[in-house]
Formats: sequence, structure tokens, C-alpha cells
Amino acid sequence: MSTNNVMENVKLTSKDFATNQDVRWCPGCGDYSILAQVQRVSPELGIPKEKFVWISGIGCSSRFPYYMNTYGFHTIHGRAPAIATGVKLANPDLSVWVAAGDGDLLSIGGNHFIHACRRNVDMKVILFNNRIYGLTKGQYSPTSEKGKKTKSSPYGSIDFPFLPVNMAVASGATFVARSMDRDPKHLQAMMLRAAAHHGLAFIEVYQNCNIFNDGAYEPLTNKESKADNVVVLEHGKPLIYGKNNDKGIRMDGMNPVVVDLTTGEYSVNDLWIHDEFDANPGRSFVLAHFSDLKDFPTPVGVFRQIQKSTYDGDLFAQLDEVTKLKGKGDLAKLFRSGNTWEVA
Amino acid sequence: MSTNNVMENVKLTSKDFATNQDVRWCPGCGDYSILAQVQRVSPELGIPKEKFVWISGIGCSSRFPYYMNTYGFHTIHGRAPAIATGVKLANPDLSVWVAAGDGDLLSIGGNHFIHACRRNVDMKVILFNNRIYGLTKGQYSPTSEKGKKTKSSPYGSIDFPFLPVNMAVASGATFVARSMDRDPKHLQAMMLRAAAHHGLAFIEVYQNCNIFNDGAYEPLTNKESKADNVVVLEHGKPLIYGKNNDKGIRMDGMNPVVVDLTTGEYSVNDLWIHDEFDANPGRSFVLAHFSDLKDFPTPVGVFRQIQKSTYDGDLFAQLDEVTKLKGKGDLAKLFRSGNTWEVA
Amino acid sequence: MAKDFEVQVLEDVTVRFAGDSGDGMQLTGSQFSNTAALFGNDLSTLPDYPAEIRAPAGTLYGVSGFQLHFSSLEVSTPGDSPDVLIAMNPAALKVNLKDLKPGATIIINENAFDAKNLKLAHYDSNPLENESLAGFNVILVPLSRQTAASLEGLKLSVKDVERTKNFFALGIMYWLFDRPLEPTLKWLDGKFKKKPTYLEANKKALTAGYYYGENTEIFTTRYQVKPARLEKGTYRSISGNEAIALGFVTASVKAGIPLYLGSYPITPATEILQELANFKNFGVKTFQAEDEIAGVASAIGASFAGNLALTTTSGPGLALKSEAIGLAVMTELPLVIVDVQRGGPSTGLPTKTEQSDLLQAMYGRNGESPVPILAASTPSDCFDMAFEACRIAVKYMTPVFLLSEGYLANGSEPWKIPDVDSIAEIPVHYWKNTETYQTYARDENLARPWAIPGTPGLEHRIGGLEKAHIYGTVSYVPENHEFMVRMRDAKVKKIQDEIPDLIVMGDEDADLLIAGWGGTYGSVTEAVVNLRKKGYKVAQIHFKYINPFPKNTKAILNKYKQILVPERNLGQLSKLLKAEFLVEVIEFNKIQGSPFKSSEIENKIISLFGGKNVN
Amino acid sequence: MAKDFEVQVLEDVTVRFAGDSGDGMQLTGSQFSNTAALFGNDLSTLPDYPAEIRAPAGTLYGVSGFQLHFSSLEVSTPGDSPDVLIAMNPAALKVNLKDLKPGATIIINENAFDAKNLKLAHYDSNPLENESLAGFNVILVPLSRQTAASLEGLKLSVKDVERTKNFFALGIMYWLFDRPLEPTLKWLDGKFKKKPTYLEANKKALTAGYYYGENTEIFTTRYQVKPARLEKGTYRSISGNEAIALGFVTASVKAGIPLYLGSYPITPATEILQELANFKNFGVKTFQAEDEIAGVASAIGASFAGNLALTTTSGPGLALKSEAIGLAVMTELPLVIVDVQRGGPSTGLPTKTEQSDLLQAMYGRNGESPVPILAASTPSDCFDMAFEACRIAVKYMTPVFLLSEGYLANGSEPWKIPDVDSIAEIPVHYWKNTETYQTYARDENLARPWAIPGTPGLEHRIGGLEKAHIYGTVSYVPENHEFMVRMRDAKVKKIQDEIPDLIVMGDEDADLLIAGWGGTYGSVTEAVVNLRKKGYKVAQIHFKYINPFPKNTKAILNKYKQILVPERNLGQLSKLLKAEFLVEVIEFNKIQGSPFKSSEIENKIISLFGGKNVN
Ligand SMILES: Cc1ncc(C[n+]2csc(CCOP(=O)(O)OP(=O)(O)O)c2C)c(N)n1
Ligand SMILES: Cc1ncc(C[n+]2csc(CCOP(=O)(O)OP(=O)(O)O)c2C)c(N)n1
Ligand code: SF4
Ligand code: SF4
Ligand SMILES: [Mg+2]
Ligand SMILES: [Mg+2]
Repeated sequence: MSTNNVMENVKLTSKDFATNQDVRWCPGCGDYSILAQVQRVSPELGIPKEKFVWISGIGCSSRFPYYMNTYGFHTIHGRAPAIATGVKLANPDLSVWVAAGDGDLLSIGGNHFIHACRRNVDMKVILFNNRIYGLTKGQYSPTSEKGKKTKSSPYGSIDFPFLPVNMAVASGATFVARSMDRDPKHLQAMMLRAAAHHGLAFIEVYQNCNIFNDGAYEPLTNKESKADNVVVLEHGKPLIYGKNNDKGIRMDGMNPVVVDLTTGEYSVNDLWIHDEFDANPGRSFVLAHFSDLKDFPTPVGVFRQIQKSTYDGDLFAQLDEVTKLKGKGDLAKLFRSGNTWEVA
Repeated sequence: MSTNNVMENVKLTSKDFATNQDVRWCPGCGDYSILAQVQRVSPELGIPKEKFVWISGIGCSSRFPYYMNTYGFHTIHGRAPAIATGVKLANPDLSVWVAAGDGDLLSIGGNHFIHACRRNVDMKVILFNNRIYGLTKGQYSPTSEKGKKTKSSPYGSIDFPFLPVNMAVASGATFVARSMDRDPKHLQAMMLRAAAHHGLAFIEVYQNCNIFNDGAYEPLTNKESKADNVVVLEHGKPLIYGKNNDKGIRMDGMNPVVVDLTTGEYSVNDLWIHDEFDANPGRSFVLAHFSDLKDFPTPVGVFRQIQKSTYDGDLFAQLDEVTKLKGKGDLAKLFRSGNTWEVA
Repeated sequence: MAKDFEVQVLEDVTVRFAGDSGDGMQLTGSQFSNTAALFGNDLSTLPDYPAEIRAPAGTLYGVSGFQLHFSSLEVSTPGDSPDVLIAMNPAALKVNLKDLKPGATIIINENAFDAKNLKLAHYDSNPLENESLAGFNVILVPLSRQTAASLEGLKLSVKDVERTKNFFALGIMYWLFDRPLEPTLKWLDGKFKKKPTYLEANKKALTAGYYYGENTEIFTTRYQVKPARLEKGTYRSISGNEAIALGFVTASVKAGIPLYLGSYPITPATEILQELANFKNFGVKTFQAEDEIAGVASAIGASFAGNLALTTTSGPGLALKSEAIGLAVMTELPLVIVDVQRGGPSTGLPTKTEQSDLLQAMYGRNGESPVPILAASTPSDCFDMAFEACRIAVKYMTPVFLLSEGYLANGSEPWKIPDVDSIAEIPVHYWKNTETYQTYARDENLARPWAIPGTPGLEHRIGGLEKAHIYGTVSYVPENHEFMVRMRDAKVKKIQDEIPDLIVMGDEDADLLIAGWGGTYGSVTEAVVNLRKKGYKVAQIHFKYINPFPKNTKAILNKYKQILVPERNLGQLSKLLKAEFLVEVIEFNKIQGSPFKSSEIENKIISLFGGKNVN
Repeated sequence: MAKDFEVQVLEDVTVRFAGDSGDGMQLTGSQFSNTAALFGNDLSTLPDYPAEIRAPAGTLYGVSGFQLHFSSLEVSTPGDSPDVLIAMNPAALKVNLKDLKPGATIIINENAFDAKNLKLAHYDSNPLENESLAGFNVILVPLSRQTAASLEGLKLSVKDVERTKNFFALGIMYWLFDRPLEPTLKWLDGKFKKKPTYLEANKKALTAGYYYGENTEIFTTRYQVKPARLEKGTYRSISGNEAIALGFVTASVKAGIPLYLGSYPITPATEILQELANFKNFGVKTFQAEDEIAGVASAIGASFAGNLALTTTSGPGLALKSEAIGLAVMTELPLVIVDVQRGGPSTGLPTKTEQSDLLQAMYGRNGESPVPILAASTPSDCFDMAFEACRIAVKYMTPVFLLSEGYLANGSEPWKIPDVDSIAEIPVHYWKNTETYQTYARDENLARPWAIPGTPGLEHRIGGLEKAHIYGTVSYVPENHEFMVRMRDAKVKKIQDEIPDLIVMGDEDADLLIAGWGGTYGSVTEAVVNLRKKGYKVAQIHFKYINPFPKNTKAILNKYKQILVPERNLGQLSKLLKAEFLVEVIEFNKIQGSPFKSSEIENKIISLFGGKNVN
């Protein structure tokens, strides 16, 4: 009998989620950490292995499903959210996860992404944001900073980047978070939160591509500068950061201001208190906007989590309703709907 | 000699912008008004007729270019922003306008739209938002309200709608406004503002489809209820509305509140002052968010206008720079770049 | 006191109702069709709307038409040229006149021939007052005025009265063809249950029209078309798009797995989505996607997860889906792709019919990417072929094309309702055995196992990269690639073993073979039948399976001296036949957004016999 | 004291450098190629990288190879099977051994054959210690150790020393083939200007390698390959993608209008975008779009506005562009679409070469949507065909396909740099005359006028709906539709009047004709040349124009008893030839992600002569 049936009774371990394929990312690629964290949290979710489905498009990051010993589909470039939607609507019992690169999800796949968010399909979307096209060997992506010199922008890119968090919130994602490949604990925490969310959960993961965009997040990840450049969002807690928690963000009307907590002018009590559950999206946009502001820290953590009915939920509810209303479908009746006549 | 050369010397009139094609929209369609306003303001822009290019996709609204006696391109469904980008990059002297329906721009064309906004290509995008697929005879669109019964949703749509203004702001549009087919003066004003803007200007026009979605905006357009349901945004002015300006919006922290100005509890001075030029996008999102809130008026007017370098501007600047740097291209030299050798 | 008139018995009549988009011609036409059907005639209909939603009244491009061919014999087309035209205004007359049979009867609403309408129809002089209608049997009726008169005393706006005149016209037609009013009266009862005034108005107009025929002197003849000898059974009228929707629901029930449609609206395919959206109590899931790519992509996802997955579109949408269809080929997932063809290229003639996507379906993907292709031949055949497409898709684990076209989609004909139990089950067995499972192992049909997410112990990964034979892991091995390319090709060819052989209709021993496909069935058949009556020796085959071709195709093609291939494109089937069988064919191509008239085919055939055109 | 050794003169040598992605084999190979080129050999190269960016060291799928065929005669392929293999580790040996000529020389880095690497390469026993290399001329070199020794005293990390061993190997090769070190030393000076230690290290390693060959006993023979008799002129080495980029810039200069590329990166087409992005001082605009559809759509917009518009992609991207290409067909705008083909279907084998998008290019659009198709035959021919595609596009106002493939795109060969002035202008006249302007009037080439936005008095509207002949307004008129469908078809056919006739190479009076297209040119030519030397009578034609076919195609095809069509697909050109000319052809198909070996074609031909395989 199937080894798997046995396994179901014993608690799964991260090993159970690893395939026998050797992982083919470049040594040192940030994708390894993301894979490790996913394999670590997966057993914690209490979901049988066969109910996981990992869907990806095309890109280095999109190799992800090959390394997860679950059901997986390495599809075509940009279409993962649309294909994942079909999987979820076909069988809502499945736990559907999308692994996508910044080019895959936001360039060619942008439309499917925002529409999946809009519909609030119950799936998890993990963005591997290395701000570069890795698999095609180093062209700028929709998240690359303006002016970036790449193989396709030898004199510097003239594109303004997207803020993925903005796009997710604006299009209706009900869970939106950000984390980093180099912070395993935090990344695991975000994965657990996303998994627990019912609805479309989006996590932007800052991922280092050490071949074509090495050090893109260095200031946010190295021990020295991390504390001064990153503010960790926690519900109900003030926006405080800095090596010795000496900086904070307060709101002046709608405008965020960085304040120094050492001068005595402002105290923790003046700081902006983070509210993940605020129905008003304005807050999330202001937070995302930090990246556009000089000398502001980069927020990581849960930007927003709200409850809304899911597309898959509503779809099946409607099927039931109508079936109650009209009775279970009967072909013979259906054929005869409308005008019929007999020929003898 | 060309009649047009003559015309250039005399001031153009709205008639000069009308073609001899008879307009084939349904009698009573809101598109007529939008066409009329565009033809009215076009002569005011001081742009020679031959420099206008109207680009559209497919849909009732996308017939628009046929009725404008300028250069026009009725392209394929959803691609207008991408084709318009090519037109502008080919010849930045042109004044490029996109006419698109809610399905055309936000459903199939969603990705091109957000990327055009992100790049801040200098073009005007007019959304004919009738919250329905008109040309295909009445299916729900990405702006249709949830629960709407249409030919393709006989038991009610289960899709949450987009807020087009949100999508435009989130993706980086530098001018974002909203107006209504039934308010010609305001619509003209918005068109003039958009035309004057340098960068991507987006106007969402609430448009009535009297065949498949009649009355979608009735409460916002009829004399009786208009004043109580619409707040007109004006820079530097408080958010005040109501039949006798008896209602206003004030901000409680980040959260908008409707206040009654008749009780004496609040006065005009307590109200939220609109700032079109606020760099912080949070404000625009809060305004757009009104539509999700009970008993809030619908804002029309300019949500936001900011200055950012345009994609076309940066592109040509880079061409010049590099040409200064490397000298004008010389084929013979180019052929010989890299290793060469002689065969005698 | 009823006047007396001559009664003529006809075998076969074609009528066309024509007027403004607003004149309700589609409705009037379908009422007449219904009554004819209930009466027992065989029939075929063809609506023809303008591209505009509600084109301005009175304009030429605003004319909406509905053609009906009914008969006491078997009917296979909506009719070449009408015997009777109902023209509600000058534009309707102008647009339709050229199509009429010589000597046809034209019933005209003379009240509509005012200066304004004449101008809108680009008439410089009133055709009713000059020779332009000579040779026709013109019957002028003051339709508007008579309708108004018949509604005297009812509280109705002028507009509403105008709106009712189509029922007055229908009444006249019922009298002229000696038809009962009851079916329409009954239908009106249902339709206007909540609007008594309208109900009364329409009933009055209908009846008034009938007695107008009875009592005025202008009609001297009355026609009878006897019931046809149709196969015994219960019938309904069905359009191609309805039939496809029903075929799919039936396949879902017979396969015992849920139906999933991922689609994006596009003319003339939209009704399939709209129809299926009603069948929620059959567990049918319809997903109106953000675009065609998402539509097919979601269907591929649903197929991976074990649903009976479909996507429906027309030519431009198919172009967009082509990359994703390649993914379904590589992952060998069942998927039915419906292309309801329309006039191309590009946006082309969106509301007109054409057969020009065959080669796109055959070759419109990167790499060697074989997909079976079926083509429906009549509106009711759409039911069978939709069912068949599903059966093949799940049996062989492959995407399958079903080609229809605007004229089948919107046209309708009587459909003998099948007995549900007599329809064979579609066997579907999701793979369960964890010991023997291999993702790309193959059964006797070369199909790989369908192991769906949720099945314990069968966790596996698939994707668009080349697959290792049997194991289904990614493989860059050169020989494996060639093996798999040929395997995918062989799998599609294998379907040949079970699809029905071509049947030679007509004179098997003729020298001339007419080879049609898809929507040309009706016109070709009618032409062949007519010519054989006239003594011509002609054989006919019709392709409903194009990839692969039926087994006996080569044998048949090689048997005939001449092969005529009529197509509404520039010779797409011809190219396939020539490339595969190296046979000479005579191409007969029409690309005018409309079906062949059987007479066009007759004339072509006669010319091949060296003869001159008939009529 | 220099040992003495035998010197052998060879006509023609194929070497392959193979090692880890990290071992710098591509660089080593191109250095050797450069030197060979400068020395005057004719040559052809073929890199072969893994799909992974930096596959883990030592793995089989991580092996990166660079093959070089150089000769004192004319070279038309990168060579069938190497005479010399440089294997930097066990995986490299394992992967490449099967390809070698019997008795080939294998230079092996013995230091890499430790337990770990042997395991990674799935060797259960060390091939250096068993019989598995019997029959080869194996030369074991302690590359790593020798390199280290040669770098004694330099401040270098172990990793950096390891990284330098490829230059030691290159030095050995230079000695073995009696080549000067200077070109590479010079190149190193430039490359490491700012990194003196690396500069010194690499120079030292290179020189040490050379003297290692000179002084050790292990080499007994040394080879010479004399310069080839190439046409007089200045040469550079060029890859297909570089050549296409240069061809486009040249066309832009010669047409006097700006170049616009709308593209989205995809292997193996990306380098064209990257190359063109450098040419900003030629006014070249490159737009990296959000996807393929936006890429082609923006190009169509740029074409409407008067730029020389291009889009570049590979098979999957072409599938996505197909709807928009139909719009270019309907609006009759000039547009060049480059498809650098790769292994399909779907994602397939993205880094491998194939010829399987021909039918997609021909038919992959809805409706009747004809587009001219050109196919490049060699890396340097890519320059000419890119230029030609632009010329045809603007002359006939039509989209044009240029088909290339991975093997041409990445392969390189010497290119005789053309004299700029000798290249003909491409006449472009934007329409200006407001009196005579009609949007869809046609000139003698059936091309419509190119009237670009900004031109006073020529304001007009175009779009995807069917166009009225001459006026270009929307037309639903049935006869006009048929007329325009045939007109668009006729326009493409008309190109036949000016494209070069096919030239029959080899024995015109042979019974057997080999008909190749695109990238098979080299292998077929080499096979034909070889066989004719051996006394076989064979004729050869090669298609670079496929739609339309050259005028004399039919005449030629009908002249030969047998026609052999070698293709790296399942017979796509064969299908077109059969459908258009009703000729029997013998298909010879290979679908293994690599070019034909000329020996494969030779053997096929010999078998047709009833003979047995050579070697
Ligand atoms: C239709 C299509 N277009 C383009 C490509 C080429 N392509 C593959 S991956 C990729 C982008 C990779 O970047 P990203 O999505 O950020 O993933 P990463 O490799 O950085 O993880 C592109 C352009 C493709 N495979 N298919
Ligand atoms: C590729 C493609 N898909 C679908 C269609 C069918 N189609 C035409 S217009 C349209 C949507 C119309 O709605 P909207 O964009 O809101 O414009 P409106 O008619 O409401 O002005 C659709 C689905 C098409 N023409 N082309
Ligand atoms: S290229 Fe970059 S993203 Fe891709 S695997 Fe290598 S390091 Fe990771
Ligand atoms: S269908 Fe609606 S949107 Fe279209 S023209 Fe008619 S009224 Fe306007
Ligand atoms: Mg990336
Ligand atoms: Mg709309």
C-alpha cells in the first residue's frame, strides 16, 4: 500500500517536502533560503501533503515546484495566477501556492496577478523579488530601480519601478506582507501567517540574485546597517527602529515623518501605531510609499490583513444555492426546456 | 493645395474635429457626450490637428477614433496603451490620446495600462467606464458591482470590482481624475487639465450605457440626488457637498468621516482640504476608498497631479546623451568594432 | 364576409423579415419559426444582425434580418434567396432586394416610406413610385397606420404602438401561410404576464394582421406548406451555440466529473459562456476571465485538478490562447477548445461567418504541437461534436479543437431530443495506484495517467519543459526529445483507429467528388441532392474529423477523377489534403462572410460538367 | 632544451572545450577562435550552455561546451565530431565522449578526477584507470597542479588560481596547433587593465601552458592548419544575433528612418535586444516591454508613426504575438518580426536549436492572414536577411517574418565586412500629397501609402476591421471582403517578382535534389561537397525565401527524380512544398535540439543511392 497513507498518520517533517531532484539554482542564490523556509513551515500547517499544489511560471524562481514534494505545475511565463485560479476553482480543498519572480508576476503576469487579487481567490502568492530577470541572464525588471545598468539597459534603465505591495493592496489582496530571504525566522513567520489567511495572501520576498544583481538588498540585510534601514511592522506596536530603537515614524496628518527618539522631543507614545486590520487601505500605501522617501526605513511584516469573501467560496455557495433553488440538474428536463413538439 | 494648410492659420472649431462618418452608438449612449466634450476642447489646446493621434482598442467606446477628424487607430482589444506607447516613442511631438472601455482597459488591457502608468509615458488615457461590456451585449466587467446580474452572471457576479483610480495611482500615473458623461462642463474642465499635464494623464469617465446598464450612475447624475452623492474635489478647497453645502468630510487620523455642518459641531474649517499636488499617494487612495464606504459621496475632479520625468522624455534624452558621448553613429566604424583581421 | 382566394401548395418556402434593429425582427422571425416547427415543417434559420448594438433607426447599416427556410421536405440550409420579404422600412428594402428570388413577394410597410427614411436609405426617389420593384409581387400595407387603428382605445404611447407593428406583420404572414395564431398568443401570455396592456396590444395587433389578410383584397393567393416527414420523436429548435453548451453538460454528466469553463466573451462565441452560466445546478463552473489567456490557463489548471475543462472563443481569442494550448500539449492534459469562427484576419468582420481558422488550429503554436481537430456541420451536430470532443480529450489526455462558426452558432434547426439513457457513458478513471504510477507512462491509447492533486502518494510535478518518457521528469536528452515529439504526434494519429470512416453520399461511382468540411454541409448536401434529381452524377463526403483524417480518406480521394473542395476561405482544407494525400483538388473558395448558397455550388458543379448555370 | 617532435599538416580540425559553467570554456573557446581567425583560417563555432545559469560544479547538467571547427578550406559547419577534446573534469568527459571522432585526442585535467567529481559525474570507477578510453589518444595533464605551480609567488586565492587553469589549457592548445600567444596576451591587457594581479596570473598560466607543451615529453606530434583562401577583405567574427542587430541598424541608416524595437527578453533571441540597446547614437530606440504582446503592439504603433519597426522573440513569444501580427496584416503596416527558433512545443528545450516554427509563422493567425517569410542560412547571412526583411517590409507595406534559430544565433563565423557605400539605399517616401491621398490606394507593388501622423491634411483612421478598397474606411460589404482577402494574398505573392531565383548547386543533372532551408545550409552543403568528392551525383537548393517561394521553384522541383528535404522538425517545409507543388518528397527529420551532422545527411543520401553508411 502507498507509503504516503502511512505518512499521513505520522507528523510530516521538512524532509517529506523535499524531492529527490538536485536543486539547480546558482550556489548562493537567495531562492535556497526561501525553499528552506517553505519546507520548514509546510509540516506545521496540518495540511496533508497531497493537498498542496505549487504553481509557477517561468524563471529561476519558477523552478520552485520541482523541489517541493507536493503536486506541482511549472507552467508558462506569467500565467501562474490564472492557472492556480483554475486549480482552486476545480478543487477548493487544495492548498494552492504560487511561486513567481518579479518579471513573471509583475511584467508579463501583471494582469493575472491583479485580477487574482481583485477576486480574492484563496491562494498564496510568493513573489521572489530579485529586481532582475535571472533566467534570461540579467535584464532589468519592473521592480528594478530607475537608472539601473543591465544587459538590456547599458546606459541605465529609464523605467520607474512598481511597488508590488501597492499593486497588491490597490487590486484587492486581503493579506499583504513583505519579508527577506536573509531573515529566515521572519520569513517563516510570514509564511505561517499567509498560510493561515483565508483569501489571497501575497508575500513579497526580497531575494538576492548573487549572479546578476548581487547585493540589491545588502543595506537591509547586513548586520551593520539592517537595524537602521528596516522597520518591522507588528500589529498594535509603534513604528520604531534603529540600532538601539532610537528612531521612529510619526504621522503628521497623512504624512509620515522620521523622528529621533534620543532628543527627547518625541517619545514612543508619539509614534504611529501599526494596525494590520485597518479597513482603510490608505495606511498600507503610506507604508509602501516609504521606499520613495529619502532616509526612510523599509517596512517588513504584515502591511494589511482584512476579511472578505473569497471567489472560490462565493462560486461554490452559488452552485449550492441554485441547486437548492432549481433542484439537482436533470438532463432530460434540460433538453426539453423551451418549446418542444412531437412528431409521430 | 491642402485645405488643412489653410485651416492651420484660422482658429479651429469643434466641427473641424468631426469626421463625416455617422456616429453609430445607440441613441442616448453616454459616449456621445464624451465625444462632444472632446471635440469642444480640442481646438482650445493650440495643437495642430495633424498632431493628434487617437488610439483605441475594441468596444463601443473604442469606435471613438472614427469620429475624430485626426489621426486615429482602432486597434485590437486591450492593446491601446501599448500601441499608443509605440506611437509616442516614435514621434514625441504627437499628442497621443487613448479611448478605452472598462473591459478594454482594465480586463484584457489591464497589464498594458498599469505599465504605461508606471513608465509615465506622456499620453492621455480616457476610460469610458460604463461598468459593462457593451459591444458584446452585456456581460459584467471588472468595474461592475458585485452581485450584478448580467448575461454572463445570471445569478449575480461574484467578482469584486476594481477602483480604476486606485490602479492608476498605485501604478504611478501622474495625473488622475474622475468625471461624468452627464456633466459636460466638468468633463471639459478635466479634459483641459489632462491635456495640459505632461506625463500620463488618466481620466475615469462615468458613462451610461442605456442599453445594457442603464442608470448605473443615476444617483450621481440626476438633479435631485446629485448634490448629496457627489463631492467635487478642488485644490485647496475643503471637501464639502450636499444640496446646500451642508455636509463635509473631515479626517480623523487617517480615517475620513462624514460630518453634518448644520449641527454646529463642525464647521468648514474642520474639513479636509484637498491637495492635488501631495506627493504622498495615501490621500488619493483614501478618496478612492470612499466608494467602499457607506453614505460617503463619490469624489469627482482631480485626485492627484504630480511631476515626474516621462518615459519618452528620458528615452530621447538618453539618445542625445549617448550621441554626444560616442558621436553620431558611423556604420563603417560599427562594423569594425571588436577584433578584425585582413585577408589579402 | 370572407373573400375567396386561391390556395397554392408549396414544398418549400424561404421568408426573410427585415427592419430596424428596433423593429423586433429577430423575435418576429423566431415566432414564425416556432409555429412552423410546431406545425411539423422541417426548417433552418439564419439571423443577420448589424455589428452595431442599436444602430440609428432607418440607416442601411442598422438593418436587422431574420431568414427562415421551412419545408415539407428535408431542409439543410436557411435557403438561398427568399420567396417572401417583409420590409419594415426603405433601408430594409434596399439592403435585401438583391437577394430575392425573381418574382418574389415583398410585403412593405408603406407608411415608413417618408422623405426622412428614404434619405437615410440613400434613395433619391421613392422605389414604390418608380420601376425599381418591377418583376416582384409587391404588396403595400399601411402597417403603421393599420396597427394604430387596431389599437384604438388602448392607453399606449405612439412609440409603443409603433413597437407593436411587427406583430401585425406576423399576423399577415400567419394568414398568408395558413398558420394558427395560438402558439404565439400563448407565448405572449407568458411573456407579458405582468404587462396586461402590452399583452392585449400585441394580441390585438397579431389578430388584426391576420384578419387584414383575410378581409382585404390585396391578397389573392394563400400558401400551404405541408408538414415534413421527420423521424418520430420529440423535437425542439436549437442553435449551434445552445447545442454546444448542451453537449458539454451532457459530457460532464456522462463522464461523472464537473464541467469547468474558462472563457472571455467574444462574438460569436459568447452565448456558449452565457448558456453554461445558467447550468449551475449541474455543478457547471463558468469563469469569466480577465482575458483569453487567463481563460484557457485557468481551464488547464482545472484540468490538472481533474475537472472536464473547456475554453470557448473565436479566431482572435484563439490566437491569444495558442501559447497556453502548447502547454496543454506538452503536459498532455484534457482540454476542449471551441473556436466559433468569424470573418478575419484581425478583427475582420466580427459578426459574419467564415471558415478560416482551420490552419491556425492545426499549426498555430510553436514547435511540433499536434492537436486533434473536430468540426461541427450543422447547429444540431454541434451537440454531438461537443460531446465527442470531450470524450476524445479525456480518453487520450489531449487538448482537442472543436471548430464551429457564426452561421452555425446563431442559426437554428429542429433537434430531435435524444434519450438521455441511450447516450454512452464517458469512462474516466483518475489514477490511484501508488505502486505502478509513472507520470508519463502510457496506456493502449498512448494516454498518460490522470493523477489529480489530492490523491495521496501520487505527488508529482509537470510543466512545459520537455518530459522524460515514462517518468515525466524534465529531460534535455536529445534522443528523448525526438522520441517524445514523435510520441505526441503518434498519439493524435492513433485517434484514427476509432473515429468513423467517411461515408460517400450520392453516387459512389461518380467521377466527381465534392469534399466539404464543417459548416458547408448544408449547402453542399442541398446542391448534390438537387443536381442528382436533375440527373447529374455526383459523390459527396464531409469531414467532421480533420486531424486526424478518417482512415479511409486516402482510398476515397484516390477513387475519383475530380475532387471539388468548396470552402469559405482561401483553400485551407485543400492545402491539408494536398500535403497529406498528394491529390489534385479543385478549389472553390468564397470569402464573403456568409454561407454558400447551394445554387453557387450547383453552378460550380455544372460548370465542371461543362454545362451552363441554372437560373 | 626543446625536444623534437613530428609536425603534421591538417586541412581541417574540430576541437571542443568542455568544463564547468564556472571554468570559462566559452571564453577560452572564443580566444582560440579569434587567434585562428586572425591566423587566417576559415571557421565556425557552436557554444552549448546548460539551461541553468550556474549549475552546481561537477554535475553532468552543469557541463558547458564550446566547439570550434577551423580549416585551411572553406568551413560551413561547426564540425560533426571533435578531433580534440579538452575535458576539465569527469562530467565534461562523460558528456562529450560519445561525440568524438574515433582515435580523437583527449586532453584531460587529471587533478579533477577525484572521488567527489567522479561521483557527481555518475562514474562508479575512474575512467582514467580502466578501459573506457581505449582507442583514444588520451593526454593526462595535471592542469590544476601545473597552473598552481606556474603562479607560485602571486598573491592569489586558491579559488582564483583554479579559475586560471583554463588559460594554462589554452596555452597547451596554442602550442599543439602552433599558434601565436600574442592575440590573447593583447586581449588580456585590455581585459585586466585594472587588475594587474589577474593580468599577470593569466599571462603566466597561458605562457606556462605553452611551454608545458614545448618541454614535456607527453606531446610527440604538433599540428599545423594553414590559412584558408578566403576572399580578400577585412573580416571579423560574428554571431547570428549580432549580425541581425547590425543588419537592422544598417537598414535604418540606408532607409533614413529611425529604428524602433519593441521586445521582451527570451532565449535565444535576447541578445538582439541587448545589442541594439547599445546603438543609441544611431538613434535606435529599444523598448523592453512588459510582455511580447506589448512589444509587438508598440512596434505596430511606432510603424504607424513612421519608424522602421521591429519585434524580436522566440517560438513561445511568437505565439503570443500572433493576434497583433494579424492587425499589422489588416492595417498593412511595415513590421519585421524575428523568431529565433528553439526546441518546442511549449517551453520545450529553451536553450536548444530547432526549426519547428515555420508553420506557425505561415499560419499562426486567425483568418486569411498572409505574411512573407525569410529564413537566414548562416550567422553572417543573418545580416543580409535582416536588411532584406526591412527592405521588403517598407516596400510592400507588410509585416515580414525573419526566421533564425538558436544555433545560428549563438554560433559564429568570419564575416567579410561589407563596404558601407556599396549597400543600396532603401527608398522610403512618406506620403505627403493631400489631393491624391487615399488610405488604401495601391502602388505598382500593391502597397498602400505610408502617411504618418503629423502630416497636415492626411488625417485618417485605420484599424483591424475589414477595410474598403482604396478608401480604407470600415466596410462590411461582402464582395469587398473577398476582394481584400485576395488582394492581401496577391500582395505577398507579388514579392515573387523580385526575389532571387533558386540556384541549383552541385550537379544540376543529378537525379537527386537536396532541398534545405534556413539553418540546415551548412550541414547540407558540407555533405553535398563531400559526397561529390566521393563521386556521388547530387544537386542542392536552399530556401531563404519561403513565402512566397522563388519563381523557379516548381520548375526545379519537377526536374528531379528524387527530392530529399532534411529538416529539424517533423516535415514542415515538406508540407508546404507538397501542398503548393504536389511533388513527392523524401522527408529526413531530426528533432534533437542540435544541428544536423553533415555525416548524418551524407549517410541518408548514400542510403538513397542504395549504399551503406560511411564511417
Ligand atoms: C512567453 C515567454 N516570454 C519570455 C520568456 C523568457 N523568460 C523566461 S524567465 C523570464 C524572466 C525571468 O525573471 P523573473 O520572472 O524575475 O524570474 P527570476 O529568473 O528572476 O527568478 C523571461 C523573460 C519565456 N520563457 N516565455
Ligand atoms: C481578443 C478579443 N477578445 C474579445 C473580444 C470581444 N470584445 C469586444 S469588445 C469587448 C468588451 C467591451 O467592453 P468595454 O471594453 O467595456 O467597452 P464598451 O463596449 O463597454 O464601451 C469584448 C470582450 C475581441 N474583440 N477581441
Ligand atoms: S541567476 Fe540569480 S536568481 Fe537565478 S539561480 Fe542564479 S542567483 Fe538565483
Ligand atoms: S451598447 Fe451601451 S455603450 Fe454600447 S453604444 Fe449602446 S449604449 Fe453605448
Ligand atoms: Mg527576478
Ligand atoms: Mg464598458
